[in-house]
Amino acid sequence: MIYEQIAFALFAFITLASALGVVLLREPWHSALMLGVALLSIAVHFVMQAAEFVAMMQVLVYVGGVLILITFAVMLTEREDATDDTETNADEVVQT
Amino acid sequence: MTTKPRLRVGRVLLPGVLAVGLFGLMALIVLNTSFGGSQGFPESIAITSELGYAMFGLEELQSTAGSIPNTESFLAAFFLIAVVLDAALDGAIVLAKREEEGKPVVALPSQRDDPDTTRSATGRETAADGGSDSTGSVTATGSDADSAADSTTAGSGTDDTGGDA
Amino acid sequence: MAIFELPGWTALAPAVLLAATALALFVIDSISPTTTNRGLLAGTATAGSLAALGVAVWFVLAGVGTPTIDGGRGVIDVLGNQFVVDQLALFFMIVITVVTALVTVASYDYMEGHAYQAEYYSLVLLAATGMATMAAANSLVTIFIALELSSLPSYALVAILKDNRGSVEGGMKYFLIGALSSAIFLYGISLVYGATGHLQLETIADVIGNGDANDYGGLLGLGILMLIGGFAYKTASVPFHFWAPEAYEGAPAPISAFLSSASKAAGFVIAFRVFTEAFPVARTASVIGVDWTVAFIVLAVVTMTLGNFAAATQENVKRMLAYSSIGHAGYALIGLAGISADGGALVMGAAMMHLLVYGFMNTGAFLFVALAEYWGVGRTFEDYNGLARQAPVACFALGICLFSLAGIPPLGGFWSKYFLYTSALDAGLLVVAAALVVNSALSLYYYSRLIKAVWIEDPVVERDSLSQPIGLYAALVVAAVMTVALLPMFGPVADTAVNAATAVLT
Amino acid sequence: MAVEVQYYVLLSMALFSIGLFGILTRRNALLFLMSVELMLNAANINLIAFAFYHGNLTGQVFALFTMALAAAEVAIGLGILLVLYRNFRDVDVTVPTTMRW
Repeated sequence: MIYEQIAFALFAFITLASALGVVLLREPWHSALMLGVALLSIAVHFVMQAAEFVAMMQVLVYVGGVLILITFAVMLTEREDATDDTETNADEVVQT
Repeated sequence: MTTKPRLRVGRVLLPGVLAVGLFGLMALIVLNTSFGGSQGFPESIAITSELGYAMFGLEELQSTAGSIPNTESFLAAFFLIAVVLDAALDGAIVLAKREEEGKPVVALPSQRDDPDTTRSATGRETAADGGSDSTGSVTATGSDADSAADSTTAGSGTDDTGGDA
Repeated sequence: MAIFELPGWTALAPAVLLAATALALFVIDSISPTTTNRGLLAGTATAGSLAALGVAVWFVLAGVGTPTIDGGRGVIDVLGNQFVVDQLALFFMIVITVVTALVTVASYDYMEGHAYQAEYYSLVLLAATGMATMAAANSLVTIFIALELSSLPSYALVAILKDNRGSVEGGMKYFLIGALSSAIFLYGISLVYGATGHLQLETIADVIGNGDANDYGGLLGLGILMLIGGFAYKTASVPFHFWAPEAYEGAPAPISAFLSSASKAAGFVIAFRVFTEAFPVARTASVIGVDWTVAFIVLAVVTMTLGNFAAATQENVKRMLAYSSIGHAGYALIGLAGISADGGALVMGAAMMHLLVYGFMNTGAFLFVALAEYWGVGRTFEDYNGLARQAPVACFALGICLFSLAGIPPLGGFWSKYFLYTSALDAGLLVVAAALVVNSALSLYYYSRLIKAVWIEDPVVERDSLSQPIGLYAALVVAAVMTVALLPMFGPVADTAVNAATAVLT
Repeated sequence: MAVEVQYYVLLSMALFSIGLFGILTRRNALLFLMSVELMLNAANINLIAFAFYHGNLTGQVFALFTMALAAAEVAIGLGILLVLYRNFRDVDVTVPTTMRW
């Protein structure tokens, strides 16, 4: 069935792109959002492998629990100004 | 949060090469492995109920005709994970609770004059780099000004080292 | 020997007792959350771990795990072979419970005035539960969960001095490296599952043995490599060793003792069990094309050398002990390096003996550091100068532990190292044996430096007379006494260890 | 026919590498935590795919346990992060250097 392959390719692309987004985006808050996208698209892979229950748990536990917890921590520990990251980064570049 | 998404570049070249190299290596291994077709699961069986039987070790309930073979019993793991969640709860409570004067508090903090009244804090602070007098040594990394601002604004909310109240 | 027959699951009684004690501490905590009754809390914790120890010793004496042809009761499977109680498991349960008991006794004084008494003890016992179940786990599922059960409370324990920056920093680094290595370990498990289709150790071995995994040699090899990473983390050996100095230095000293003795022993027992039961050397080598003992030979030499050389350069006593504990992990790794040879059981038995003796002497050394922190004398070698004048008993105990760690005859540490050395030679591991000797000689340098500071040097500053906290003293003295008292029992205990190793190797 | 198992393994390996890359490059402890989550999920994809491949449910049940463990780990991790933030006013893993790294 060609549809399955198309679906796999599509969601593999989404998974990898959002995972890259998690590690490359500068704001932790954006990373958390991308993590949510990645986790949801992984749930789709689970469904395609006949693991509907695990996919459901993925959505409930990961997206509904872990991700909310992480988002909460992002809010709690947020730095007041976002320019700091750039400054220290520039600092690092000079040093290395 | 109102800023638009930005990509981080720079300082990532070496780790990037490393990660790509690792992926290449692992992909090479997979591509050299000849997988057959997937066995899959029989159509007639409800996988969710089989999952439940496996998790609670109910072997006699696992449907016999055309069942899913070779699934292990996870009853032991189930017991064990109950204890793990206990431990996580306990640990998270210990870490996230805030205390003043050696006693846990629930309300928002008030000022504290002497941070070192607890025995746990004294005696060891001597060697732990500046002890508990808050942000002083931390901000030496080149962001003095904004950390100081940070601690005055956020300090009233979450500080319990007490030095900058 | 027993008059009545116990049901099979009671073979896990040591672990169950530890968990029950932790839950009892929860109950005490919830009845009176602000209790400062240190005696009750420390007493409950100690009683629980001593009870677990007693049961484990009783099981060994009653012949649980001894093959039935030798008059024992055979290996006991629990819950569908997810756990197995054999001599190996019981041996390490004894090591773990002994260290737990010593640590809880010492914590009676060390945690004085601390806000989280009940939580502290329950976390210690939960971690000990995890380690005891690691000793008995017989499936990659239970191994992984038990590993997490011992890790999660440890993270919290290292960071429990929440106002102390060193403690928090150590906890953070311990957690980050731990999370990374558990992810790697889990990925390794998933690859092994992919190659064999099973997670239970014997069935993995069966699949490898009857050639069903031959097509997946690459996956299996990669998986084994990642599993080694997970073990290296838990045992604080190269390449995941660098959390150890930070976590041990930052943590409260009794916790450092707990992690560096019990946690390390638990890491070794799963390494022993997984690699002997699930990946039989010869069969696995023919599937993945490499003999995995080579990896352990390299790791053993690198770990002991790195640990000892780094320890020799330290000024901070606790950090020195942390690095020396990495060095000792290297010695114990010899047990896995020599498995493929004829004398494999001897080498592994020697490594088990070393871990047992190490449990006492290393705990003793760290408890002396705990005592010094309790006194508040400082952390470097100079700060320790002349402590023997005020506290001769404690310093004598420290001397015994340190000389034993260095391997001075006739103390326990010497015999276990000698045993390791001769068995490694028998197994043909010349390089490893040579590295063992060189490193032991080097370790004598830095251990004797501490002894010299304590006994010979004059104090830099005048101190008032030092208090003698009863719990810390008792634990320290017991650790030292046991290091010596093991000598007359060394032969029989070593026989038990070798029997246990033989049982899992065949 | 369904997608073959090696594509899933390749996907999970890519995810694993991305997670590792994130750990090596990011200095924010929260990002470290998220990268570890990615790696755990990579392992989960493997487990599910191999469960389908081998036709037994062991992998699926283990994946469920993995999720519970990941949640527990995150709970402890966030506790440590909060304590870290209170002490150092930051969640940058390179800031705490009271001891040598």
